[in-house]
Amino acid sequence: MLSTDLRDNILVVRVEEKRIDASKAPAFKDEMTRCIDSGQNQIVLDLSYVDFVDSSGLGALVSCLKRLGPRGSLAVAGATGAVSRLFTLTRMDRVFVLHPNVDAAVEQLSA
Amino acid sequence: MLSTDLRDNILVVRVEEKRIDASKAPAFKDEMTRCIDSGQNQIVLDLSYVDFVDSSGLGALVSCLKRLGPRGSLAVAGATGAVSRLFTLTRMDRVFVLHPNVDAAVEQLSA
Amino acid sequence: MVSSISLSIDSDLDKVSLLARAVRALCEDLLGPDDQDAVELSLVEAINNVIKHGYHGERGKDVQVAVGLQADQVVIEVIDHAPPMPAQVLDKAPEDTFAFDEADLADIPEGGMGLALIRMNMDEVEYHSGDSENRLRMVKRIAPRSQ
Amino acid sequence: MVSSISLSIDSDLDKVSLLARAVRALCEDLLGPDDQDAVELSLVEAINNVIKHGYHGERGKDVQVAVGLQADQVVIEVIDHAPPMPAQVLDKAPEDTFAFDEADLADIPEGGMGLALIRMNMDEVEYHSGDSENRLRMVKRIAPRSQ
Ligand SMILES: Nc1ncnc2c1ncn2[C@@H]1O[C@H](COP(=O)(O)OP(=O)(O)O)[C@@H](O)[C@H]1O
Ligand SMILES: Nc1ncnc2c1ncn2[C@@H]1O[C@H](COP(=O)(O)OP(=O)(O)O)[C@@H](O)[C@H]1O
Repeated sequence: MLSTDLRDNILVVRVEEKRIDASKAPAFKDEMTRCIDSGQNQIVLDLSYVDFVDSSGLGALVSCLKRLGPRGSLAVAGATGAVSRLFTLTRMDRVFVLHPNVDAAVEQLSA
Repeated sequence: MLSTDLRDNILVVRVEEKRIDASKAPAFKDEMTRCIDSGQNQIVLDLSYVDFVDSSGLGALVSCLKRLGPRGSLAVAGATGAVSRLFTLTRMDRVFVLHPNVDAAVEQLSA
Repeated sequence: MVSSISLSIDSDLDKVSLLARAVRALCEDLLGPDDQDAVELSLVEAINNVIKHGYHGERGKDVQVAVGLQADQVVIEVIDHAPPMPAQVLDKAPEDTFAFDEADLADIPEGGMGLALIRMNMDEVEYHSGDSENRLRMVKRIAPRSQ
Repeated sequence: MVSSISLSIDSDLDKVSLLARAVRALCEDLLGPDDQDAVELSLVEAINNVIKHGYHGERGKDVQVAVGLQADQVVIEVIDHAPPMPAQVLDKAPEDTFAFDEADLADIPEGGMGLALIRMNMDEVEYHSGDSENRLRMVKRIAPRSQ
Protein backbone atom coordinates (compact mmCIF):
# COMPACT_ATOMS: atom_id res chain seq x y z
CA MET A 1 0.00 0.00 0.00
CA LEU A 2 3.06 2.29 0.12
CA SER A 3 5.49 3.38 -2.55
CA THR A 4 8.76 5.04 -1.61
CA ASP A 5 11.19 7.46 -3.19
CA LEU A 6 14.43 8.89 -1.78
CA ARG A 7 14.86 12.63 -2.36
CA ASP A 8 17.79 14.62 -0.89
CA ASN A 9 18.21 11.89 1.71
CA ILE A 10 14.57 12.28 2.71
CA LEU A 11 12.30 9.27 2.31
CA VAL A 12 9.07 10.17 0.56
CA VAL A 13 6.43 7.57 1.32
CA ARG A 14 3.28 7.69 -0.79
CA VAL A 15 0.12 5.95 0.41
CA GLU A 16 -1.47 4.18 -2.55
CA GLU A 17 -4.80 3.48 -0.85
CA LYS A 18 -7.86 5.73 -0.76
CA ARG A 19 -8.54 4.91 2.87
CA ILE A 20 -6.39 4.35 5.95
CA ASP A 21 -9.00 2.81 8.20
CA ALA A 22 -9.13 0.04 10.78
CA SER A 23 -8.84 -2.62 8.07
CA LYS A 24 -5.74 -1.02 6.56
CA ALA A 25 -4.04 0.57 9.57
CA PRO A 26 -2.13 -2.57 10.68
CA ALA A 27 -0.60 -3.10 7.22
CA PHE A 28 0.15 0.60 6.96
CA LYS A 29 1.92 0.54 10.32
CA ASP A 30 3.91 -2.58 9.39
CA GLU A 31 5.14 -1.16 6.11
CA MET A 32 5.99 2.18 7.71
CA THR A 33 7.84 0.45 10.54
CA ARG A 34 9.95 -1.39 7.99
CA CYS A 35 10.92 1.94 6.42
CA ILE A 36 11.76 3.43 9.81
CA ASP A 37 13.72 0.39 10.98
CA SER A 38 15.79 0.48 7.80
CA GLY A 39 17.38 3.59 9.29
CA GLN A 40 15.45 6.41 7.72
CA ASN A 41 15.20 9.45 9.98
CA GLN A 42 13.45 12.01 7.84
CA ILE A 43 10.20 10.92 6.30
CA VAL A 44 7.59 12.76 4.29
CA LEU A 45 4.29 10.93 4.15
CA ASP A 46 2.38 11.80 0.99
CA LEU A 47 -1.37 11.55 1.67
CA SER A 48 -2.52 13.23 -1.52
CA TYR A 49 -4.21 10.05 -2.82
CA VAL A 50 -5.94 9.36 0.50
CA ASP A 51 -9.45 10.64 1.04
CA PHE A 52 -10.34 9.06 4.36
CA VAL A 53 -8.45 8.42 7.59
CA ASP A 54 -10.10 7.20 10.78
CA SER A 55 -8.79 7.13 14.35
CA SER A 56 -7.04 3.78 13.73
CA GLY A 57 -5.14 5.31 10.83
CA LEU A 58 -4.26 8.37 12.84
CA GLY A 59 -3.17 6.16 15.74
CA ALA A 60 -0.91 4.20 13.40
CA LEU A 61 0.70 7.47 12.32
CA VAL A 62 1.34 8.43 15.93
CA SER A 63 2.81 5.04 16.60
CA CYS A 64 5.22 5.51 13.67
CA LEU A 65 6.24 8.86 15.09
CA LYS A 66 7.03 7.24 18.42
CA ARG A 67 9.02 4.53 16.70
CA LEU A 68 10.99 7.17 14.86
CA GLY A 69 11.81 8.74 18.22
CA PRO A 70 12.74 12.30 19.08
CA ARG A 71 15.62 12.52 16.60
CA GLY A 72 13.52 11.67 13.58
CA SER A 73 10.89 13.69 11.78
CA LEU A 74 7.66 12.66 10.12
CA ALA A 75 6.05 15.34 7.97
CA VAL A 76 2.71 15.00 6.20
CA ALA A 77 2.13 16.28 2.68
CA GLY A 78 -0.98 16.65 0.54
CA ALA A 79 -3.65 16.10 3.17
CA THR A 80 -6.90 17.70 2.01
CA GLY A 81 -10.60 17.66 2.86
CA ALA A 82 -11.65 15.20 5.52
CA VAL A 83 -8.05 14.08 6.10
CA SER A 84 -6.75 17.54 6.79
CA ARG A 85 -9.75 18.33 8.98
CA LEU A 86 -9.06 15.22 11.06
CA PHE A 87 -5.58 16.51 11.88
CA THR A 88 -6.99 19.89 12.96
CA LEU A 89 -9.89 18.46 14.94
CA THR A 90 -7.66 16.13 16.94
CA ARG A 91 -4.94 18.81 17.28
CA MET A 92 -2.55 16.41 15.59
CA ASP A 93 -1.58 19.35 13.36
CA ARG A 94 0.62 20.37 16.31
CA VAL A 95 2.33 16.98 16.14
CA PHE A 96 2.70 16.48 12.40
CA VAL A 97 3.78 19.40 10.27
CA LEU A 98 1.33 19.57 7.37
CA HIS A 99 2.63 20.61 3.96
CA PRO A 100 0.49 21.33 0.89
CA ASN A 101 2.55 18.92 -1.23
CA VAL A 102 5.67 16.76 -1.28
CA ASP A 103 7.87 19.39 -2.91
CA ALA A 104 7.12 21.92 -0.19
CA ALA A 105 7.77 19.30 2.50
CA VAL A 106 11.09 18.15 1.01
CA GLU A 107 12.22 21.72 0.52
CA GLN A 108 11.54 22.65 4.11
CA LEU A 109 13.11 19.50 5.56
CA SER A 110 16.31 19.85 3.52
CA ALA A 111 16.67 23.56 4.26
CA MET B 1 -44.18 17.93 -10.44
CA LEU B 2 -44.86 19.59 -13.82
CA SER B 3 -44.51 23.15 -15.01
CA THR B 4 -46.10 24.27 -18.25
CA ASP B 5 -45.48 26.93 -20.86
CA LEU B 6 -47.41 27.67 -24.05
CA ARG B 7 -45.22 28.32 -27.09
CA ASP B 8 -46.66 28.81 -30.60
CA ASN B 9 -49.80 27.00 -29.47
CA ILE B 10 -47.67 24.04 -28.36
CA LEU B 11 -47.79 23.10 -24.68
CA VAL B 12 -44.33 22.60 -23.25
CA VAL B 13 -44.51 20.48 -20.11
CA ARG B 14 -41.40 20.34 -18.00
CA VAL B 15 -40.93 17.56 -15.45
CA GLU B 16 -39.50 19.05 -12.26
CA GLU B 17 -38.59 15.74 -10.63
CA LYS B 18 -35.33 13.82 -10.99
CA ARG B 19 -37.12 10.49 -11.20
CA ILE B 20 -40.34 9.27 -12.83
CA ASP B 21 -40.64 5.94 -11.05
CA ALA B 22 -43.44 3.84 -9.60
CA SER B 23 -43.86 6.25 -6.69
CA LYS B 24 -44.22 9.26 -8.99
CA ALA B 25 -45.83 7.79 -12.11
CA PRO B 26 -49.46 8.07 -10.87
CA ALA B 27 -49.10 11.79 -10.04
CA PHE B 28 -47.28 12.37 -13.33
CA LYS B 29 -50.08 10.68 -15.24
CA ASP B 30 -52.77 12.67 -13.38
CA GLU B 31 -51.13 16.01 -14.04
CA MET B 32 -50.50 15.14 -17.68
CA THR B 33 -54.08 13.97 -18.11
CA ARG B 34 -55.30 17.31 -16.81
CA CYS B 35 -53.20 19.09 -19.47
CA ILE B 36 -54.52 16.81 -22.18
CA ASP B 37 -58.14 17.07 -21.06
CA SER B 38 -57.89 20.88 -21.09
CA GLY B 39 -57.82 20.53 -24.86
CA GLN B 40 -54.14 20.61 -25.69
CA ASN B 41 -53.26 18.58 -28.80
CA GLN B 42 -49.60 19.25 -29.31
CA ILE B 43 -47.39 18.60 -26.32
CA VAL B 44 -43.63 18.66 -25.87
CA LEU B 45 -42.50 16.87 -22.74
CA ASP B 46 -39.23 18.29 -21.45
CA LEU B 47 -37.28 15.55 -19.67
CA SER B 48 -33.99 17.43 -19.39
CA TYR B 49 -34.15 17.56 -15.58
CA VAL B 50 -35.04 13.86 -15.28
CA ASP B 51 -32.28 11.33 -14.77
CA PHE B 52 -34.24 8.15 -14.16
CA VAL B 53 -37.41 6.65 -15.64
CA ASP B 54 -38.59 3.12 -14.90
CA SER B 55 -41.21 1.01 -16.69
CA SER B 56 -44.01 2.61 -14.64
CA GLY B 57 -42.94 6.05 -15.82
CA LEU B 58 -42.67 4.87 -19.40
CA GLY B 59 -46.09 3.20 -19.11
CA ALA B 60 -47.58 6.48 -17.85
CA LEU B 61 -46.18 8.22 -20.91
CA VAL B 62 -47.76 5.66 -23.21
CA SER B 63 -51.03 6.03 -21.40
CA CYS B 64 -50.90 9.82 -21.98
CA LEU B 65 -50.27 9.20 -25.65
CA LYS B 66 -53.34 6.99 -25.83
CA ARG B 67 -55.42 9.61 -24.04
CA LEU B 68 -54.25 12.22 -26.52
CA GLY B 69 -55.49 9.95 -29.30
CA PRO B 70 -54.40 9.70 -32.93
CA ARG B 71 -54.91 13.40 -33.71
CA GLY B 72 -52.60 14.64 -30.97
CA SER B 73 -48.86 14.53 -30.73
CA LEU B 74 -46.55 13.99 -27.78
CA ALA B 75 -42.89 14.73 -28.43
CA VAL B 76 -40.09 14.20 -25.94
CA ALA B 77 -37.25 16.68 -25.52
CA GLY B 78 -33.98 16.60 -23.60
CA ALA B 79 -33.85 12.91 -22.73
CA THR B 80 -30.24 11.90 -22.05
CA GLY B 81 -28.28 9.05 -20.49
CA ALA B 82 -30.34 6.33 -18.89
CA VAL B 83 -33.60 7.99 -19.92
CA SER B 84 -32.74 8.13 -23.59
CA ARG B 85 -31.39 4.56 -23.47
CA LEU B 86 -34.67 3.36 -21.99
CA PHE B 87 -36.56 4.72 -25.02
CA THR B 88 -34.18 2.96 -27.40
CA LEU B 89 -34.10 -0.32 -25.50
CA THR B 90 -37.88 -0.58 -25.38
CA ARG B 91 -38.22 0.67 -28.97
CA MET B 92 -40.37 3.50 -27.64
CA ASP B 93 -38.19 5.80 -29.73
CA ARG B 94 -40.43 4.68 -32.61
CA VAL B 95 -43.46 5.90 -30.66
CA PHE B 96 -42.21 9.16 -29.18
CA VAL B 97 -40.14 11.46 -31.38
CA LEU B 98 -37.05 12.37 -29.33
CA HIS B 99 -35.62 15.87 -29.68
CA PRO B 100 -32.34 17.07 -28.19
CA ASN B 101 -34.06 20.05 -26.56
CA VAL B 102 -37.34 21.97 -26.31
CA ASP B 103 -36.44 24.53 -28.98
CA ALA B 104 -35.79 21.83 -31.56
CA ALA B 105 -39.03 20.08 -30.65
CA VAL B 106 -41.16 23.26 -30.83
CA GLU B 107 -39.55 24.25 -34.10
CA GLN B 108 -40.30 20.94 -35.73
CA LEU B 109 -43.86 20.73 -34.42
CA SER B 110 -44.72 24.24 -35.56
CA ALA B 111 -43.15 23.79 -39.00
CA MET C 1 -12.43 -10.98 -3.13
CA VAL C 2 -16.11 -10.96 -2.34
CA SER C 3 -17.62 -8.06 -0.48
CA SER C 4 -21.19 -8.17 0.51
CA ILE C 5 -23.58 -5.86 2.19
CA SER C 6 -27.28 -6.08 2.58
CA LEU C 7 -29.85 -3.32 2.52
CA SER C 8 -33.50 -3.25 3.41
CA ILE C 9 -36.53 -1.00 3.30
CA ASP C 10 -40.10 -1.64 4.08
CA SER C 11 -42.49 -2.09 1.22
CA ASP C 12 -43.03 1.57 0.38
CA LEU C 13 -42.55 2.77 -3.19
CA ASP C 14 -41.25 6.08 -1.85
CA LYS C 15 -38.21 4.34 -0.42
CA VAL C 16 -37.13 2.46 -3.53
CA SER C 17 -35.00 5.36 -4.75
CA LEU C 18 -32.96 5.20 -1.52
CA LEU C 19 -32.04 1.60 -2.26
CA ALA C 20 -31.26 2.53 -5.83
CA ARG C 21 -28.97 5.32 -4.78
CA ALA C 22 -27.11 3.27 -2.21
CA VAL C 23 -26.62 0.29 -4.53
CA ARG C 24 -25.47 2.54 -7.35
CA ALA C 25 -22.86 4.09 -5.08
CA LEU C 26 -21.64 0.62 -4.12
CA CYS C 27 -21.11 -0.32 -7.79
CA GLU C 28 -19.41 2.92 -8.72
CA ASP C 29 -15.82 1.68 -8.78
CA LEU C 30 -16.63 -1.60 -10.52
CA LEU C 31 -19.05 -0.65 -13.27
CA GLY C 32 -19.12 2.02 -15.95
CA PRO C 33 -22.04 4.48 -16.02
CA ASP C 34 -24.11 2.46 -18.54
CA ASP C 35 -23.77 -0.70 -16.46
CA GLN C 36 -24.63 1.25 -13.32
CA ASP C 37 -27.78 2.43 -15.11
CA ALA C 38 -28.58 -1.16 -16.08
CA VAL C 39 -28.19 -2.36 -12.50
CA GLU C 40 -30.20 0.53 -11.09
CA LEU C 41 -33.09 0.00 -13.50
CA SER C 42 -33.17 -3.77 -12.92
CA LEU C 43 -33.07 -3.32 -9.16
CA VAL C 44 -35.88 -0.77 -9.20
CA GLU C 45 -38.05 -2.95 -11.46
CA ALA C 46 -37.49 -5.97 -9.24
CA ILE C 47 -38.35 -4.10 -6.06
CA ASN C 48 -41.38 -2.41 -7.58
CA ASN C 49 -42.65 -5.86 -8.54
CA VAL C 50 -42.19 -7.18 -5.04
CA ILE C 51 -44.06 -4.24 -3.55
CA LYS C 52 -46.81 -4.02 -6.18
CA HIS C 53 -47.40 -7.68 -7.00
CA GLY C 54 -45.82 -9.62 -4.12
CA TYR C 55 -47.16 -7.50 -1.26
CA HIS C 56 -50.06 -5.96 -3.29
CA GLY C 57 -48.99 -2.49 -2.27
CA GLU C 58 -49.26 -3.24 1.44
CA ARG C 59 -46.76 -1.28 3.52
CA GLY C 60 -44.63 -2.48 6.42
CA LYS C 61 -43.40 -5.67 4.75
CA ASP C 62 -39.69 -6.14 4.30
CA VAL C 63 -37.77 -5.96 1.06
CA GLN C 64 -34.13 -6.86 1.20
CA VAL C 65 -31.29 -6.46 -1.28
CA ALA C 66 -27.98 -8.27 -0.97
CA VAL C 67 -25.13 -6.82 -2.99
CA GLY C 68 -22.08 -8.97 -3.73
CA LEU C 69 -19.12 -7.18 -5.24
CA GLN C 70 -16.73 -9.61 -6.86
CA ALA C 71 -13.70 -9.09 -9.06
CA ASP C 72 -15.55 -10.17 -12.20
CA GLN C 73 -19.22 -9.55 -11.44
CA VAL C 74 -21.74 -7.71 -9.34
CA VAL C 75 -24.46 -9.90 -7.87
CA ILE C 76 -27.72 -8.31 -6.76
CA GLU C 77 -30.28 -10.42 -4.93
CA VAL C 78 -33.75 -9.14 -4.12
CA ILE C 79 -35.27 -11.09 -1.27
CA ASP C 80 -38.87 -10.95 -0.08
CA HIS C 81 -41.35 -12.93 1.97
CA ALA C 82 -44.41 -12.52 -0.23
CA PRO C 83 -46.17 -15.31 -2.13
CA PRO C 84 -43.85 -16.31 -4.98
CA MET C 85 -44.20 -14.96 -8.48
CA PRO C 86 -45.82 -17.38 -10.97
CA ALA C 87 -43.12 -19.49 -12.60
CA GLN C 88 -43.95 -18.79 -16.22
CA VAL C 89 -43.81 -14.99 -16.07
CA LEU C 90 -40.02 -14.98 -16.12
CA ASP C 91 -39.87 -17.34 -19.10
CA LYS C 92 -41.51 -15.04 -21.61
CA ALA C 93 -38.97 -13.89 -24.20
CA PRO C 94 -38.13 -10.28 -23.40
CA GLU C 95 -37.94 -9.26 -27.07
CA ASP C 96 -41.64 -10.11 -27.57
CA THR C 97 -42.62 -7.41 -25.08
CA PHE C 98 -41.26 -4.71 -27.34
CA ALA C 99 -42.27 -6.24 -30.68
CA PHE C 100 -45.39 -4.08 -30.81
CA ASP C 101 -46.80 -2.27 -33.82
CA GLU C 102 -46.03 1.39 -33.22
CA ALA C 103 -48.65 2.45 -35.80
CA ASP C 104 -51.38 0.82 -33.70
CA LEU C 105 -51.86 2.92 -30.58
CA ALA C 106 -53.68 0.09 -28.81
CA ASP C 107 -50.74 -2.27 -29.33
CA ILE C 108 -48.22 -0.14 -27.44
CA PRO C 109 -47.68 -1.57 -23.94
CA GLU C 110 -48.46 0.50 -20.85
CA GLY C 111 -47.22 -2.17 -18.48
CA GLY C 112 -45.74 -5.62 -18.35
CA MET C 113 -42.29 -4.31 -19.24
CA GLY C 114 -40.43 -4.72 -15.95
CA LEU C 115 -39.28 -8.32 -16.17
CA ALA C 116 -38.31 -7.90 -19.82
CA LEU C 117 -36.17 -4.90 -18.88
CA ILE C 118 -34.48 -6.86 -16.11
CA ARG C 119 -33.61 -9.69 -18.49
CA MET C 120 -32.32 -7.30 -21.12
CA ASN C 121 -30.19 -5.34 -18.67
CA MET C 122 -28.60 -8.11 -16.64
CA ASP C 123 -26.32 -10.97 -17.72
CA GLU C 124 -27.98 -13.62 -15.56
CA VAL C 125 -31.39 -13.67 -13.92
CA GLU C 126 -32.59 -16.51 -11.72
CA TYR C 127 -35.57 -16.83 -9.42
CA HIS C 128 -35.68 -19.18 -6.45
CA SER C 129 -38.55 -19.47 -4.11
CA GLY C 130 -38.14 -21.49 -0.98
CA ASP C 131 -40.15 -22.17 2.13
CA SER C 132 -39.79 -18.80 3.68
CA GLU C 133 -38.48 -16.45 1.04
CA ASN C 134 -38.19 -15.59 -2.63
CA ARG C 135 -34.88 -14.61 -4.10
CA LEU C 136 -34.36 -12.94 -7.48
CA ARG C 137 -30.67 -13.22 -8.34
CA MET C 138 -29.33 -10.84 -10.97
CA VAL C 139 -25.74 -10.78 -12.18
CA LYS C 140 -23.92 -8.06 -14.06
CA ARG C 141 -20.53 -9.15 -15.37
CA ILE C 142 -17.69 -6.68 -15.22
CA ALA C 143 -16.11 -5.97 -18.58
CA PRO C 144 -12.34 -6.49 -18.46
CA ARG C 145 -10.48 -3.17 -18.31
CA SER C 146 -8.49 -3.87 -21.45
CA GLN C 147 -11.51 -3.93 -23.73
CA MET D 1 -41.03 13.34 5.59
CA VAL D 2 -39.04 10.53 7.11
CA SER D 3 -37.28 8.07 4.86
CA SER D 4 -35.49 5.18 6.34
CA ILE D 5 -33.40 2.39 5.06
CA SER D 6 -31.33 -0.10 6.90
CA LEU D 7 -28.01 -1.62 5.92
CA SER D 8 -26.04 -4.48 7.34
CA ILE D 9 -22.71 -6.22 7.03
CA ASP D 10 -21.16 -8.94 9.01
CA SER D 11 -18.47 -8.02 11.50
CA ASP D 12 -15.57 -7.74 9.10
CA LEU D 13 -13.45 -4.60 9.08
CA ASP D 14 -12.98 -4.98 5.32
CA LYS D 15 -16.68 -4.30 4.78
CA VAL D 16 -16.96 -1.13 6.81
CA SER D 17 -16.06 1.06 3.85
CA LEU D 18 -19.04 -0.35 1.92
CA LEU D 19 -21.39 0.86 4.61
CA ALA D 20 -19.61 4.20 4.68
CA ARG D 21 -19.96 4.63 0.96
CA ALA D 22 -23.62 3.69 0.86
CA VAL D 23 -24.56 5.92 3.80
CA ARG D 24 -22.62 8.82 2.38
CA ALA D 25 -24.49 8.50 -0.91
CA LEU D 26 -27.79 8.50 1.00
CA CYS D 27 -26.92 11.81 2.73
CA GLU D 28 -25.64 13.50 -0.42
CA ASP D 29 -28.67 15.69 -1.12
CA LEU D 30 -29.23 16.69 2.50
CA LEU D 31 -25.76 17.45 3.82
CA GLY D 32 -22.85 19.53 2.59
CA PRO D 33 -19.48 17.80 2.04
CA ASP D 34 -18.11 18.68 5.51
CA ASP D 35 -21.19 17.25 7.21
CA GLN D 36 -21.02 14.16 5.01
CA ASP D 37 -17.41 13.74 6.18
CA ALA D 38 -18.53 14.12 9.78
CA VAL D 39 -21.23 11.48 9.38
CA GLU D 40 -18.92 9.10 7.55
CA LEU D 41 -16.19 9.35 10.18
CA SER D 42 -18.63 8.90 13.07
CA LEU D 43 -20.26 5.92 11.40
CA VAL D 44 -16.91 4.25 10.71
CA GLU D 45 -15.70 4.84 14.28
CA ALA D 46 -18.92 3.43 15.72
CA ILE D 47 -18.81 0.33 13.55
CA ASN D 48 -15.11 -0.27 14.17
CA ASN D 49 -15.85 -0.16 17.90
CA VAL D 50 -18.64 -2.70 17.58
CA ILE D 51 -16.41 -5.06 15.60
CA LYS D 52 -13.23 -4.56 17.64
CA HIS D 53 -14.61 -4.19 21.16
CA GLY D 54 -18.18 -5.53 21.01
CA TYR D 55 -17.44 -8.67 18.98
CA HIS D 56 -13.69 -8.77 19.81
CA GLY D 57 -12.86 -9.04 16.14
CA GLU D 58 -14.91 -12.18 15.64
CA ARG D 59 -16.39 -12.43 12.15
CA GLY D 60 -19.88 -13.50 11.13
CA LYS D 61 -21.72 -11.36 13.66
CA ASP D 62 -24.17 -8.80 12.39
CA VAL D 63 -23.74 -5.04 12.39
CA GLN D 64 -26.69 -3.01 11.32
CA VAL D 65 -27.09 0.66 10.43
CA ALA D 66 -30.46 2.39 10.20
CA VAL D 67 -30.47 5.67 8.32
CA GLY D 68 -33.35 8.10 8.82
CA LEU D 69 -33.46 11.04 6.46
CA GLN D 70 -35.65 13.81 7.81
CA ALA D 71 -36.23 17.36 6.66
CA ASP D 72 -34.15 18.83 9.48
CA GLN D 73 -31.79 16.04 10.49
CA VAL D 74 -30.09 12.82 9.51
CA VAL D 75 -30.34 10.07 12.12
CA ILE D 76 -27.83 7.23 12.03
CA GLU D 77 -28.30 4.28 14.37
CA VAL D 78 -25.70 1.57 14.75
CA ILE D 79 -27.25 -1.61 16.10
CA ASP D 80 -25.41 -4.68 17.33
CA HIS D 81 -25.97 -7.77 19.45
CA ALA D 82 -22.70 -7.79 21.35
CA PRO D 83 -22.26 -7.26 25.10
CA PRO D 84 -22.98 -3.57 25.73
CA MET D 85 -20.25 -0.98 25.99
CA PRO D 86 -19.42 0.13 29.55
CA ALA D 87 -21.65 3.09 30.50
CA GLN D 88 -18.92 5.51 31.55
CA VAL D 89 -16.83 5.39 28.36
CA LEU D 90 -19.25 7.65 26.53
CA ASP D 91 -19.27 10.21 29.36
CA LYS D 92 -15.65 11.21 29.13
CA ALA D 93 -15.37 14.79 27.84
CA PRO D 94 -14.16 14.58 24.25
CA GLU D 95 -11.91 17.65 24.58
CA ASP D 96 -9.77 15.88 27.20
CA THR D 97 -8.77 13.25 24.66
CA PHE D 98 -6.95 15.81 22.56
CA ALA D 99 -5.56 17.95 25.40
CA PHE D 100 -2.20 16.16 25.18
CA ASP D 101 1.22 17.72 25.42
CA GLU D 102 2.59 17.62 21.89
CA ALA D 103 6.15 18.15 23.18
CA ASP D 104 5.95 14.88 25.11
CA LEU D 105 5.97 12.03 22.60
CA ALA D 106 4.64 9.58 25.17
CA ASP D 107 1.59 11.77 25.82
CA ILE D 108 0.29 11.70 22.25
CA PRO D 109 -2.58 9.23 21.99
CA GLU D 110 -2.37 6.21 19.66
CA GLY D 111 -5.92 5.10 20.41
CA GLY D 112 -8.97 5.92 22.46
CA MET D 113 -9.98 8.66 20.02
CA GLY D 114 -13.03 7.10 18.37
CA LEU D 115 -15.79 8.03 20.81
CA ALA D 116 -14.39 11.54 21.20
CA LEU D 117 -14.46 11.98 17.42
CA ILE D 118 -18.05 10.77 17.28
CA ARG D 119 -19.14 13.25 19.94
CA MET D 120 -17.27 16.11 18.26
CA ASN D 121 -18.69 15.34 14.82
CA MET D 122 -22.35 14.69 15.61
CA ASP D 123 -24.98 16.96 17.18
CA GLU D 124 -26.51 14.28 19.39
CA VAL D 125 -25.13 10.95 20.54
CA GLU D 126 -27.10 8.51 22.68
CA TYR D 127 -26.48 4.91 23.62
CA HIS D 128 -29.22 2.50 24.58
CA SER D 129 -28.69 -1.07 25.42
CA GLY D 130 -31.68 -3.32 25.80
CA ASP D 131 -32.27 -7.01 26.29
CA SER D 132 -31.28 -8.10 22.86
CA GLU D 133 -29.46 -5.24 21.22
CA ASN D 134 -27.35 -2.13 21.62
CA ARG D 135 -28.19 0.98 19.72
CA LEU D 136 -25.91 3.98 19.24
CA ARG D 137 -28.03 6.86 17.96
CA MET D 138 -26.23 9.72 16.26
CA VAL D 139 -27.93 12.81 14.89
CA LYS D 140 -26.60 15.36 12.44
CA ARG D 141 -28.77 18.44 12.12
CA ILE D 142 -29.25 19.95 8.71
CA ALA D 143 -28.24 23.57 8.49
CA PRO D 144 -31.06 25.71 7.04
CA ARG D 145 -30.38 26.63 3.42
CA SER D 146 -30.58 30.36 4.08
CA GLN D 147 -27.58 30.41 6.39
N1 LIG E 1 -42.61 -10.30 -7.35
C1 LIG E 1 -43.71 -10.70 -8.01
N2 LIG E 1 -44.68 -11.37 -7.36
C2 LIG E 1 -45.81 -11.76 -8.00
N3 LIG E 1 -46.04 -11.55 -9.30
C3 LIG E 1 -45.11 -10.90 -10.02
C4 LIG E 1 -43.90 -10.45 -9.41
N4 LIG E 1 -43.17 -9.84 -10.38
C5 LIG E 1 -43.89 -9.91 -11.51
N5 LIG E 1 -45.05 -10.54 -11.32
C6 LIG E 1 -46.11 -10.81 -12.32
O1 LIG E 1 -45.53 -10.67 -13.61
C7 LIG E 1 -46.20 -9.67 -14.36
C8 LIG E 1 -45.22 -8.94 -15.26
O2 LIG E 1 -44.36 -8.16 -14.47
P1 LIG E 1 -43.57 -6.97 -15.12
O3 LIG E 1 -42.96 -7.43 -16.40
O4 LIG E 1 -42.61 -6.42 -14.12
O5 LIG E 1 -44.64 -5.85 -15.49
P2 LIG E 1 -45.72 -5.08 -14.58
O6 LIG E 1 -45.19 -5.05 -13.19
O7 LIG E 1 -45.78 -3.73 -15.20
O8 LIG E 1 -47.00 -5.83 -14.71
C9 LIG E 1 -46.86 -8.79 -13.34
O9 LIG E 1 -47.98 -8.11 -13.84
C10 LIG E 1 -47.24 -9.81 -12.25
O10 LIG E 1 -48.43 -10.46 -12.57
N1 LIG F 1 -19.10 -1.03 21.08
C1 LIG F 1 -18.28 -1.15 22.15
N2 LIG F 1 -18.36 -2.23 22.95
C2 LIG F 1 -17.57 -2.38 24.03
N3 LIG F 1 -16.65 -1.46 24.40
C3 LIG F 1 -16.52 -0.35 23.67
C4 LIG F 1 -17.33 -0.13 22.52
N4 LIG F 1 -16.99 1.06 21.99
C5 LIG F 1 -16.02 1.56 22.77
N5 LIG F 1 -15.72 0.71 23.79
C6 LIG F 1 -14.71 0.93 24.84
O1 LIG F 1 -14.39 2.31 24.87
C7 LIG F 1 -12.99 2.49 24.65
C8 LIG F 1 -12.75 3.77 23.88
O2 LIG F 1 -13.24 3.64 22.55
P1 LIG F 1 -12.72 4.61 21.43
O3 LIG F 1 -12.78 6.01 21.93
O4 LIG F 1 -13.51 4.36 20.21
O5 LIG F 1 -11.20 4.27 21.18
P2 LIG F 1 -10.50 2.87 20.76
O6 LIG F 1 -11.49 2.07 20.04
O7 LIG F 1 -9.36 3.31 19.92
O8 LIG F 1 -10.04 2.24 22.03
C9 LIG F 1 -12.55 1.24 23.91
O9 LIG F 1 -11.18 0.99 24.09
C10 LIG F 1 -13.42 0.18 24.55
O10 LIG F 1 -12.89 -0.25 25.76
